[in-house]
Amino acid sequence: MSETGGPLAHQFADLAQQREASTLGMWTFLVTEVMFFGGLFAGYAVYRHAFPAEFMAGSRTLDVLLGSVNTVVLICSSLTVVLAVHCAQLGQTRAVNAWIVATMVLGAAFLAIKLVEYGHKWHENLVPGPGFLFEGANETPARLFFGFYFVMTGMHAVHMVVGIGLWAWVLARSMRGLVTPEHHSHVEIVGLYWHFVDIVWIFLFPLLYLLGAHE
Amino acid sequence: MTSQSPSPAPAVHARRENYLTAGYGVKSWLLTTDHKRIALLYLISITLFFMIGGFFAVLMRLELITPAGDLVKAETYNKLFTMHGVIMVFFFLIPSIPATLGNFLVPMMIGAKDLAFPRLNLLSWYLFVLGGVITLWAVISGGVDTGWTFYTPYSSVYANTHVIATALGIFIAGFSSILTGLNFIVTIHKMRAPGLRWSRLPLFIWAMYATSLVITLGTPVLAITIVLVALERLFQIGIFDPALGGDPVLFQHLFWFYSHPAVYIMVLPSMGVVSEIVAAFTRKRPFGYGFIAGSSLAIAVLGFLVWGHHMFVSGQSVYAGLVFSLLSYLVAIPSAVKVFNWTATLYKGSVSLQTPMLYALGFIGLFTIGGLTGLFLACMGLDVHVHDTYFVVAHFHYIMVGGAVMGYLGGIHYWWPKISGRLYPEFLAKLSALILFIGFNLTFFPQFVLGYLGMPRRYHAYADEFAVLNVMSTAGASILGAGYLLPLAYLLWSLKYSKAAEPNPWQATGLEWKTPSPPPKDNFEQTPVVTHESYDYLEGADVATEAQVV
Amino acid sequence: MKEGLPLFPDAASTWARDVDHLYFYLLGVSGFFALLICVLIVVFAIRYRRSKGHQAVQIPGNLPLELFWMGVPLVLALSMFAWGAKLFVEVSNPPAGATEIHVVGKQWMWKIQHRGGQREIDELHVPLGEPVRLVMISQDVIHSFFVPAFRLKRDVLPGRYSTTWFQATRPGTYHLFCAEYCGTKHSHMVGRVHVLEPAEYERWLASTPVLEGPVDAGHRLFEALRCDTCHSPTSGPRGPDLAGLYGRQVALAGGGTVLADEGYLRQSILDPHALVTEGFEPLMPSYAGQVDEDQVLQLIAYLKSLGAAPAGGSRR
Amino acid sequence: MSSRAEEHAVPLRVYVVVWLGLLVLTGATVACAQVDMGVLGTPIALAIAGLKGALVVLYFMHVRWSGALVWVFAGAGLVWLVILIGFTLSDYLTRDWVPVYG
Ligand code: HEA
Ligand code: HEA
Ligand code: HEC
Ligand code: CUA
Ligand SMILES: [Cu+2]
Repeated sequence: MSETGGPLAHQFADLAQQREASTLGMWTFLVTEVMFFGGLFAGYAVYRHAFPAEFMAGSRTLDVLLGSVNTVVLICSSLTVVLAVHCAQLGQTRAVNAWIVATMVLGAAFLAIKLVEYGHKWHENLVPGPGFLFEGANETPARLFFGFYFVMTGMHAVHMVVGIGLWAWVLARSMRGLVTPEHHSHVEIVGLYWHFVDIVWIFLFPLLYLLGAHE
Repeated sequence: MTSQSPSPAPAVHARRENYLTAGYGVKSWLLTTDHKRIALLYLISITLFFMIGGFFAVLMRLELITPAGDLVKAETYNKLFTMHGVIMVFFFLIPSIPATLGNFLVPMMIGAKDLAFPRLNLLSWYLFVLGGVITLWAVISGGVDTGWTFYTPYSSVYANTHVIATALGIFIAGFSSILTGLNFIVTIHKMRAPGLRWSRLPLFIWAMYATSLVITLGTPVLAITIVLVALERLFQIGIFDPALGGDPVLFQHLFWFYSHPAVYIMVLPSMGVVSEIVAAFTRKRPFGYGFIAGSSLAIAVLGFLVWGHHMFVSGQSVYAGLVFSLLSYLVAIPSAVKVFNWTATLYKGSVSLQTPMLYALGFIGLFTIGGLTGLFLACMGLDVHVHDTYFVVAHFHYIMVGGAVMGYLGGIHYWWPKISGRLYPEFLAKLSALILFIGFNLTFFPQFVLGYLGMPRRYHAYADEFAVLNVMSTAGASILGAGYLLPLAYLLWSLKYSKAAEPNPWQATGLEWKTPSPPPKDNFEQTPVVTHESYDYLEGADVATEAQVV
Repeated sequence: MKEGLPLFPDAASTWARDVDHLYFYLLGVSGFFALLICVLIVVFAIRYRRSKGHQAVQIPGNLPLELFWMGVPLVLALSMFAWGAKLFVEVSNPPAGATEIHVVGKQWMWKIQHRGGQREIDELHVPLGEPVRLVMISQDVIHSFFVPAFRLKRDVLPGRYSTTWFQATRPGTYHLFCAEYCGTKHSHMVGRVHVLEPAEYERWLASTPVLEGPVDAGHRLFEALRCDTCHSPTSGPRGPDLAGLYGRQVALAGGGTVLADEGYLRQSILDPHALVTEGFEPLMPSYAGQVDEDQVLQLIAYLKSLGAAPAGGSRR
Repeated sequence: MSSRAEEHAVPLRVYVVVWLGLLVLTGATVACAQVDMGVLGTPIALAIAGLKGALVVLYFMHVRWSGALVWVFAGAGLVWLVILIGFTLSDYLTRDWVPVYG
């Protein structure tokens, strides 16, 4: 929400009103995000119900280890985010910067691991499209599983990229000394966004990776 | 609402600085963050889209004069109704009232200087324009022929027209719409003037709030659905393609999850406008204020539970159909509440039939007919017959053109003095309202008959026995088209030649009437403090002299 | 089919009559409310028009009145729901023993096959007074089978059978439309339904040349595709016995059962691994791509004809 | 609103405990997945995910210390998600219910 620009924008009566407005704005935005991913989860539920075996088989090809590592990475990045917010409340600008950088590094690590996984799937011909090949279970429904895998994790990754960009913007402001105990709502609202993206992954992980882990 | 702010400036002050004169030049408009200027930017853009959509409608009606498909080719006709539907829905009616009157009035009615996020508001307009330009590019470079509903697998596999470009345009416009809704929600929650409790809010604000809820909760699902169709076209994922194991009916679920609530995005704002107009032109507090306000929220919430009524014969399970049908009937009740309360407001009022009121009464009548025919469609046994016939076409034009567009025009007339600082010519305005009413009914009433006779929609050529009714419909459409050109002409004319408007030409209540016409840049000289409920038309208060209004 | 200015469609099926009654009920109720609102508006607007010395009376509201005008429409609405739902459930459940006709929709024609093997395109001959059940599928996009005189409509989906039924009550020729937009020539995907007296219908059946009935065609396919290597009394335990399969509950390998209807048979042929029968290995190859929808329907007709007889032997 | 969350300075300890909890739950869900629990597998995985999500929402996103409005908004997201998925599934789960006569 770029509206938190100057200390007090003209349309607001005071800083408290401004801060409340931007927080509520972000929450509203997150609700729209819930519904955006909700469409994918609904589709997933329908086909998971229709083709349990193939979804299981598709899930088995995913790398549980990399997935788990990524889950941990994201959870850690959520911790660095709350620490950044915490330090912002206390006015410790340098610590804020450090935690933001840490968050961005963790985010980048997540994306890097994701890319490695995508690379594997590409080599295994598991990317839906003309070259798709799947042994072991019915190919057609299995393709659906990979369709969901790529679209869901892909949309999630796009959100991560946006999040990293937002952190870069917050970092730039913070370095210019614009993050103060009185006025740090952009740290907070970008934080809210980041946590949301984390939660999406918390659900994607079991639904995609852990389905077939026991076999 | 009475406010303790200084008494309104007298009309002589119309010459002094206002939002229109606060800056000149293209840049002062294209980079403005003033909600009132953004409202005007939207007004111009959507009028343009309405003309384009209307132009396609005229071509369709011309084709349908004769049963044979002789004027345009089938391919062309299919593109015409698709682009007509896409443009009218996504680029005209959904943004219509929220982005123009809503943008202009929401801050003013709640005593705020602007929306909570003015730059986001401007961004929303740019997104709208970008989405519109992409869609228009698709139209010009060959068009798209899937119907506005984009049913799969036709749209995802078989159509070879510009599906992806159109989808992208709608996707972007969707974000514009989400940003507007988000802005309104936050503004209404956080920016109300001191003393303006929820129970004192104007009904228009209630309607905008309900609309915004629907926008923010529904539009994202449309966005992801469109993305899936595009991905399906690009990568053959198979989610909606039966040849690849997918289910085309899933697309319909996701599409209607948004698009049924979207019909309430289109009509709720008009309902808000009508509530304001009916109060002002009867000089009465609306009968059952709480019920009208609450029914807006009820419609917004219940509206999300009925989408399957578009899919009774689609292969959806009978049991799901039963649930959706039942819930569709429940959502009719809050609409009924509104209609009855408006009518009751007229009772013992001081009714003045000026142009905005004519539109409002027109809305009530036509919306009632449109809504009642919705009951036919929600009835499973009947829908088997009338589904995808002209009965449906007539139903939604009655609500969207007879209802929503009439409400929009009523609102434009009602607030025109506030927006432009000028009065519109009353006689011409009444005349064109009458022309529109007649033209409208002549266009769309025969379509109910056609529908029950069994004429399917989206037909470029049809059986001979439908000819006479189609000719009537086309005749009506010509009257309707001409009727739309009139307001365009005289409203533009009034900008230069008409009398300057006073702050409160209708003697209405509401904060927007307490500030000069046109309002100053920050809306109010001083933040108003509200001490009364809205619509305190006191009994015995001086009755407006109609002579004041030309 | 008439000329001029018809205002009401022919009614030529049992269900059409039912739908029309419901329609009149809704017309009555909505006519009443539309009139009520319009009359009240006009009367109030005139009676209480603004004039000197006349003032508005402020009435904030009236709770009993609000409840009244929520309650009455609610009751009426529920009655509409119940009536409509009842009819819909009826049209969703064909009576046993209905004559079965196969319909394949494709851009942009209706292909019809009768039980005796008679085929037609964009024409459908049906007997008067006998229930007819349609089993429909599309080869490409979604179409919708619509006969206004029967008040009957049902989407025809790719990849899945949809069924509906009717019983004609008046001889004549009626429109058949495609009601779901399906591409360029959607408006030309039209045809005619001929309702014939039973005797005449028999004549029509007899006089229409039949190359091969669907059961025989299916039998031929069954052998040509070598289905019998696994599905015959002599093939041993490789594949399940298909005799008497139709209409039975089949136990699945993954647990649970499924009704062996047309949709299940179709899936077993095109996508055999989706639902594997208990006690068997998923050995069966998919025949997707080798048979078109017409042929799948023929195979199914053959499988249905097997009844309780041993697989491989035609009953006819 | 979050303003209240600031007034209410959350001790760092809380964050660290929640973080540890999330890690433990991640381990738990991976561990559970190694065992075949039949139909219960997915509900258990979803329950753990829900718990983790709730921890993030309540503590990291400060909803625990926020006003009613934020609760309502977060709740609305959840309710509408249930509507979307629930009503869609209501079609798919009941499609086989209609008996087909031959
Ligand atoms: C603004 C737009 C708008 C609005 C408000 C509505 C409102 C309603 N609509 Fe409509 N509808 C559309 C726009 C709209 N619709 C569009 C665009 C389509 C077609 C889409 C496409 O396929 O392209 C459509 C299609 C559509 C269908 C699917 C038809 C089909 O394809 O087969 C159905 C089925 O149930 C339906 C029902 C209803 C109902 C029950 C209402 C209710 O909300 C109406 C409630 C109002 C009243 C009932 C009137 C006031 C009440 C009284 C005066 C009291 C008396 C009342 C009783 C006795 C109950 N609509
Ligand atoms: C907001 C929504 C909206 C609006 C305002 C309109 C307005 C009109 N619509 Fe539209 N319509 C839809 C939404 C809307 N429609 C939708 C969603 C569909 C379904 C599409 C689909 O199936 O996918 C549809 C489909 C549709 C059909 C069915 C096509 C088919 O199924 O084959 C028809 C047919 O008559 C029609 C007619 C009209 C007419 C005559 C108007 C008139 O009110 C328009 C009048 C406006 C003007 C005429 C423009 C102003 C004047 C000029 C530009 C000057 C030139 C004109 C003259 C000189 C006469 N519409
Ligand atoms: C290689 C052997 C093989 C061939 C060839 C074969 N099938 Fe099968 N079929 C099987 C097996 C094994 C099963 C049981 C496992 C399953 O359901 O997939 C089966 C199951 C079926 C079923 C479901 C039966 C039930 O009890 O649920 C049908 C119907 C069927 N086959 C029809 C056909 C038809 C029609 C053909 C030819 C076009 C065919 N099969 C060719 C091996 C075969
Ligand atoms: Cu087939 Cu329309
Ligand atoms: Cu609807």
